[in-house]
Amino acid sequence: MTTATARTKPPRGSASLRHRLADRGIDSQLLFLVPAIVFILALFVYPFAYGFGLTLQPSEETVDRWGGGILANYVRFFGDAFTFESVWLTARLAIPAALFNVLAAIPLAIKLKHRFRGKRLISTLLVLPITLGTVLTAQGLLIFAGRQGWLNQALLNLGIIDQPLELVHNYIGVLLSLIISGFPFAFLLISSYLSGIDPSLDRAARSLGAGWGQRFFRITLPLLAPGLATTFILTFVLAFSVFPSATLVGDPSGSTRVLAVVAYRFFGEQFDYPMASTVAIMMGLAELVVVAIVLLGRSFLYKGSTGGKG
Amino acid sequence: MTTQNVDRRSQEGAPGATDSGPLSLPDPPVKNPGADRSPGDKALSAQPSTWVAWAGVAAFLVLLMGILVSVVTDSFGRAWYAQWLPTEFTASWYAEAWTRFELGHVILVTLVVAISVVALSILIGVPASYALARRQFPFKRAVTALFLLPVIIPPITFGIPLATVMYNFGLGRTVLAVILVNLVPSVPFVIITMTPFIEQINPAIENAARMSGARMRHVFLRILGPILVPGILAAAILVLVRTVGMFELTYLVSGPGTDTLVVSIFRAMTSAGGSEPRPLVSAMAFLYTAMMLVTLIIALRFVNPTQLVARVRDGDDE
Amino acid sequence: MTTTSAEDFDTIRIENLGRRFGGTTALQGFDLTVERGEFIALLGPSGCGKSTALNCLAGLLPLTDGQIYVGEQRVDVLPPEKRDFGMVFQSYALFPHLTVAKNVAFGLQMRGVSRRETTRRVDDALRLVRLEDQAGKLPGQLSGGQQQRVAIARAIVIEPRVVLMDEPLSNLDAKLRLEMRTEIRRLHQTLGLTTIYVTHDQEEALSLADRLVVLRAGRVQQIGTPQQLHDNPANWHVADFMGYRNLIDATVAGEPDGQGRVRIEADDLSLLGAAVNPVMPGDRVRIAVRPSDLVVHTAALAATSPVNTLEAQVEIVEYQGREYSVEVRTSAGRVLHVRADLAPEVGATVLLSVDPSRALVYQDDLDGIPAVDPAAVVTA
Amino acid sequence: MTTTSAEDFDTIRIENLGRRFGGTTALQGFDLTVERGEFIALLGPSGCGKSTALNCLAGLLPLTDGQIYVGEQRVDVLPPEKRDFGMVFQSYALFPHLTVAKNVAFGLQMRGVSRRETTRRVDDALRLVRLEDQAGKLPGQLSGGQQQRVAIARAIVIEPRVVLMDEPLSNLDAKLRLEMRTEIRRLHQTLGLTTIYVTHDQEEALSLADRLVVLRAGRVQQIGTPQQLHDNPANWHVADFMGYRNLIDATVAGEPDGQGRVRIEADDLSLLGAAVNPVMPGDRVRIAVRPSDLVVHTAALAATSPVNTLEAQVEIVEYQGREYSVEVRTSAGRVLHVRADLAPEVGATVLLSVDPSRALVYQDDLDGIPAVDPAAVVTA
Amino acid sequence: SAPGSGGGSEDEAPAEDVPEAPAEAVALTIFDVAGAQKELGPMIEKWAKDNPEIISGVSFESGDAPSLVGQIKPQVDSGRLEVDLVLTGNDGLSAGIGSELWIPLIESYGDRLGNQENYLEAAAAMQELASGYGVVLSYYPSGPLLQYNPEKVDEVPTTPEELLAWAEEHPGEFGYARPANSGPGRTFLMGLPYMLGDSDPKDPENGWEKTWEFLIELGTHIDTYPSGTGQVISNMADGTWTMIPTTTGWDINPRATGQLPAEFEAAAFEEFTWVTDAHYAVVPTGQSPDKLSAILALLDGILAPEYNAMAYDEGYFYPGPAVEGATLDLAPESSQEVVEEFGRDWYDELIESAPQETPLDPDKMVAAFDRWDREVGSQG
Ligand SMILES: Nc1ncnc2c1ncn2[C@@H]1O[C@H](COP(=O)(O)OP(=O)(O)OP(=O)(O)O)[C@@H](O)[C@H]1O
Ligand SMILES: Nc1ncnc2c1ncn2[C@@H]1O[C@H](COP(=O)(O)OP(=O)(O)OP(=O)(O)O)[C@@H](O)[C@H]1O
Ligand SMILES: [Mg+2]
Ligand SMILES: [Mg+2]
Repeated sequence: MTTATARTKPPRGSASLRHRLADRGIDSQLLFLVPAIVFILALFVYPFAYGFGLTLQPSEETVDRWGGGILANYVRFFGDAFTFESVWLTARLAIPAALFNVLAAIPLAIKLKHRFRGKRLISTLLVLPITLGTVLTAQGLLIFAGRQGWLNQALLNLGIIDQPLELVHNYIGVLLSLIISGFPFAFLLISSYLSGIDPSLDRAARSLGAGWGQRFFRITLPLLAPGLATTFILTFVLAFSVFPSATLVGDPSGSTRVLAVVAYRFFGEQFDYPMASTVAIMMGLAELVVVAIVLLGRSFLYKGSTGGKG
Repeated sequence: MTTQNVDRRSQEGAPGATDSGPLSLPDPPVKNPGADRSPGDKALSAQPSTWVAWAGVAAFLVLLMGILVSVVTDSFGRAWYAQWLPTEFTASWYAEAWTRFELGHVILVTLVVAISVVALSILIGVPASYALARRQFPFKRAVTALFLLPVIIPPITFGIPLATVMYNFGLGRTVLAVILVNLVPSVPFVIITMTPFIEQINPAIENAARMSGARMRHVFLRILGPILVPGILAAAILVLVRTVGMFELTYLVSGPGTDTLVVSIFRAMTSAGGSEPRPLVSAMAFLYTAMMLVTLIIALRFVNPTQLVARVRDGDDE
Repeated sequence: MTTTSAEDFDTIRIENLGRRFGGTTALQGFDLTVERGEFIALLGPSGCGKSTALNCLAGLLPLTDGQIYVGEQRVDVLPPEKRDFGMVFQSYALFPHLTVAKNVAFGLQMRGVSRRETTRRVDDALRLVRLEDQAGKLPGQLSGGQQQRVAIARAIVIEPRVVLMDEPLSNLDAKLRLEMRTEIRRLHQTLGLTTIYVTHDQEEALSLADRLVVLRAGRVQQIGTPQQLHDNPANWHVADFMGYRNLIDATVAGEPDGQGRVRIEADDLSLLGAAVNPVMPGDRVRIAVRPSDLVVHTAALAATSPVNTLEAQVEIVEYQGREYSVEVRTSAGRVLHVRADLAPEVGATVLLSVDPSRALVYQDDLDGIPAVDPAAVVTA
Repeated sequence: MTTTSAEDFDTIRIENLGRRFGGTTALQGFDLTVERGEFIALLGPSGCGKSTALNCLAGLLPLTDGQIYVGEQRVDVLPPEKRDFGMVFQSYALFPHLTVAKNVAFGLQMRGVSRRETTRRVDDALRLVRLEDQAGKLPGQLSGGQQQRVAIARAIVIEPRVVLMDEPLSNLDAKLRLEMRTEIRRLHQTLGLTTIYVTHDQEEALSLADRLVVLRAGRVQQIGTPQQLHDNPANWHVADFMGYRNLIDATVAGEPDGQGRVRIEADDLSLLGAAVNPVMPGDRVRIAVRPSDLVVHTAALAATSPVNTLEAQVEIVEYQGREYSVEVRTSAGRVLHVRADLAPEVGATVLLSVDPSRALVYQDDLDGIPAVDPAAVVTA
Repeated sequence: SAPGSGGGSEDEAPAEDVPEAPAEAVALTIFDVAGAQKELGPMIEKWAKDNPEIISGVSFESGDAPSLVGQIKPQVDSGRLEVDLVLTGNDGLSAGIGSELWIPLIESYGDRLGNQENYLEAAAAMQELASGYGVVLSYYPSGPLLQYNPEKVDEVPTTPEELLAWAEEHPGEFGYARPANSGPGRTFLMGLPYMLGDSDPKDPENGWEKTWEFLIELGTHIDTYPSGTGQVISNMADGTWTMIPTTTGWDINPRATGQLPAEFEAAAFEEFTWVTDAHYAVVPTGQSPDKLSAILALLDGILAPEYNAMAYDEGYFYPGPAVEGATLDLAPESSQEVVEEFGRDWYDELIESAPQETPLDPDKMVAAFDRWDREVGSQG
């Protein structure tokens, strides 16, 4: 037992040093973190810092045209409407896609909480698209939902439409692709959040006279909301960095010229790496802004235990 | 049962109250689907909200099946112009894809990469999630945020400098590089999914093991490991799916001989001067999907994917 | 608080209630008529169907058989939210995102009660359960007992026709349990509620209820007042559950006498008991005796030559405050539980006597219900 | 089963044990010497630091202060797995993926005991807790009581120097609790274990332990045998916890007499009581009386003119099997709890008498520990 | 494949250090970012087979031009070449020049590439664009031509104005891919200024007023601009579109492989200028002298007519060969058949008669693409 002078506010205890360190959370179990931290520092933080450094070394051409010294890339990002517009184009895709995925997954997750025949089949089918991959989804959308694809032909033959629907090579195509790849994810997450809510709460509400709408809006939804926020963030992140499908089924020159496409063009077509890094970093930043807003909103929600059976 | 009863049940009944109450028994199969409805509720199939939901599901599934079937059809077709079906059916695209792109080797690489990534990310990630789930320590929030970032930041943002670093270390175009870059989002992913999972395991169980004389190593190998298996499997599957499908990062460091399947397909689709014939790409895309499907079906035999967030006994599942 | 809505019926009739889960019968042929204002306790071991019965009454579980009438109205066809029953759940099931006051107000809002009226009634209810000060807190910030009281307030504030309670005290600690028991009794009396109360604690049931319903394996074993159940269990299962800890297998050795007394014998004992079911000499029977009905005569006292005795050796002595709980073993190795005011010495041989009217003699298995497999009824 | 490893010490000395969580002190200045073979119960209300003390002993929580010695060996510097203590957890904490037999065998395997020896000792342990038949089952397939017994078998099979039990019975139902209590007592005696047992149920503590340690807000209030605690609580908090349900605030009205008797007075009563702490006339005191020490004299019997009485009106009568628990209210609105063998009528006025030696008089707040806010100590 | 000696562009091996032939046969890794493997692959493989003492084997990998620098630069910077030879179009060539990735082959080792003497006139013009870094291996006059479905198009436009009118009449039936990602797309883009009579067809920023105006106008009748020629072919195949701009190779090859119906027709504008295209070979800096010598031998070797004639291929780069005398009859049988069946007899004549121009400088091209993206593509 040491009698070193106490510096911390509460009087230092008389227990052995090991206990006192353990009390501050420092003991051998922290070694578990070491591999992961080393790994993250080497393979994420270091390259990321390197990339950030790049943004501060604008190409001469950029400095000439946009000024701003070492910040020229940023000046250009905000000053060039053609580039900056992509922030809006990306958000316009990612936010509705994420919202749709979350909102559509809620009723389905609720319906699929009940038992019925074929439930397993339906849930499996809903989760199936995670195996498709962007390429097959894109390829399939082009073939199936193209102007002359089966879908349009069937609808035309049935007389439901008289003009082929424009479902690919535009905003809708990318949105569809984002829904196909994002929905299963949202569905899985929300299902598991939902099963974390104590079913007796619903029963309690029933016994107090609440109809299904009241139960849903006053009990289930508020308790699910933090989970919904998390799900939204995760699907939003997936949608925000959309790249292959924006090129393959979208209109990458126009309505689906998302940030990833722009970054990639600076990188691969104009060979302006600093600018490419800048766009990439601004892309991360724009995304973090949305994430932060959602998280802020979430902090106002109740997010304690939902009394699940876990 | 009286006839009255039969009448009544044909009129009402509904979902709700399907839960096994305080009993955690697995529910027996339902013989009569209406048996779990509360009185006064409509049958599940009779609620308008059900119809809306089912219509949505149907639309989704039609789209899904359409996509899948059209790609398969395309991959077996030749000279498919503006007709319902190709004029000619052939398996030659598969043969061509297989030899032209050395798909056997590509698939092998894909599997090696995917399995290594899964194994490594579990090995690195699970102990870290254990520490995060169980311990309070200085800078815990900062560390957690650090682990969160690679999942939130778009891969392209850190992928490019990461690739440069890889080349600088002479790792460019090696399988090792492909594995390493794929670990960047995978390790945090494992940490993020496993942390809540571990938090839900009663710490008393570990304490009980220690009180029985088990050192930390034994606690991990003999007690926590087996208990964590469902969670680890769920995380592993998702990592596997993500890795096999991860294009952005792999593409930046892979090369011939170390391309994964998805990168090969991409190269086939975007190779300059136009692209490979569409059916060829379709054939490759379908091979990819078939591979993923097989993996997933095998995996689903062992895990319930909804255990992703919460370790929930899905009592309603049969 | 007025109890207007409770005025509109005289009895609740439960007729032939039954519920099956797949192959297992959780509840069968449950008949009961509850008077308005009565306090009914459903009592039975884990897995006997108590919660099932309560959930069927509440409408949370569909019935397989039977009907429920409140007064002349048939309610089993109504969904739970239309039955106007209040329910207190074992796990409280408080809405974790709503404050105490809002939890309590929930039912009133569902009924479209005006804002002012709601505030007033919520305040009343919280005062009744003595939680005025906690109105603004979230349930997670309350102790178990406080949460329990919120759950009760929430159930009674809507002035339901019936309050259903499912083991409301089982999560509380001993002292709190005692206090809350009194509280529930008080509320029941003050508000003139009709209460149906589920518990597996016989003491709780005895002290609270006007009438007890003992269930076993989904079937009613006995319905009666606390006294009836305490003193005259209908079969040995009920006796076992009502605290007759000593169950002795024996054989009838003679004809019953005029008062229903009968001599029964086993390897190591020969006693006079009171036959509850008709028995014949030679029948295999089971004798049920409460520990407190087995009087201990230490060697010194044996001189008073008590009757209807057996001999045993003291094995374990537990102090219980005013008295001792003693475990003795007879020569044939049978373990018996006994109460004693003075601590006998461990290892000593004692004489136990029992009043023949307190040694109840039952047919071995009258009801033929197979025993429940305990492993199958583990609760979550 | 032999108890070799238990031979190597005579006492366990706990010196000045303390534990703080951030700002709150969960345990402070805990001193205790446990003899080998003793059964110690730690008793106290929820949040008083019982589990903290046990976990500190086990090594599962780091200490803030103090040392622990087993014999001459200092063990607080050892990690839990090296202390050779067995522990039974409130939630059982069985390994869900291992069969009963493997759960029990785990500790032996960790100690490198040979395979044959392991099998033998596991069999022995399972026989002891009467679970031979369940050896192959998984914990999830067992009932609560069976799980509890597995947990005990697992803790004792390693023949630990000390067995620590944290509210092992609190998850069981009333009947099972009673049975398991006997079981634990039996195992403790058969195996000659040294046991430290945490509970909040005073009845359990009284019946099981050789000595009790009563904790409140992290500090030891009293250590003593069951009798000492039952009859002579050291302060009114302990009294409250030991079942002295009637706590009456009053003022000392006279000097104590030779036997420590003193007259105390309040609005509605004037009684003789036994001063536990030295008191002076005019002191504010609190009188603690057990319900069973308040004798009820119905009007008819009042003729026997009992002494040391007070008058009250019957409010609630609860049947408790052999006797009645009665709630009465004095003229000043004070509620008292009383036991009665015969049910008094609700509303009747009764005379209550108490033996002056059973009315304990305490200084109002001797220990100065601020009362714990119950909402703040809800444990997960 | 092993890294070069040291690396970095400064310490280039002087010409005299590069041996005539490698010490032993080397294996080459060839990176194709222009789809050049189709027409160049077979001739390289054949030459390697014929000269086993110089080249032991070749392996191809493919990528796209945009990723070229990203892939090669790290290799060059780190001095570890994974790629020995790159086949590219103008875009990759100049991107690499900008990033100082290539060895100045002509400057340093031009004397070893004697067969360059025989370049066709247009091929020689293309070689000029290579600034001494790349070696032209194949060439074709490209376009712009039109391809259409004869069943649906009766009057084939012969001027850009007629094309505009046709597109206006058939909205959504004409289209082309984003020029940056598509050969035919960029040929169309670069061919327009000549046909429209713009002031400076080589200056997209200041000399293309009419072209930009025309494209914007045309764009109002175009639904989408796909991001690859492949999708353009699909659109034609499934009937979504009925007319596209094309090149000789893109007219012949898809019909030969069955991607498009053989009946589709092609047409040329009345007055137009071919915008030629070529495939180059470049070598990343840091290449070892041994390998370099083998590469130089290879490049010179395949510029011999009997090898270069293999560039006829399946009409993909029609005609293909870059040197005089590499006539169709020197090409493999299969090539001859394809050209026979799917070629157009009027091509050769048109190649003779119409003027030919080199494409834009790469930086001008990037500027043109950028402007197209901003003004044309973004309106789609
Ligand atoms: N959802 C269900 N599916 C299948 N069987 C069930 C279900 N709910 C209850 N049971 C069965 O019905 C029987 C009665 O269960 P119930 O919950 O009513 O018991 P209980 O008396 O409330 O027990 P406890 O005291 O443990 O709460 C049990 O045997 C149980 O196995
Ligand atoms: N991990 C912790 N962090 C902060 N405070 C804690 C922690 N664990 C316990 N405490 C506090 O320490 C005090 C004692 O807790 P402890 O768990 O020992 O109580 P207990 O007597 O076991 O209660 P119970 O009967 O409810 O189990 C409580 O006030 C509690 O709030
Ligand atoms: Mg129950
Ligand atoms: Mg505790």
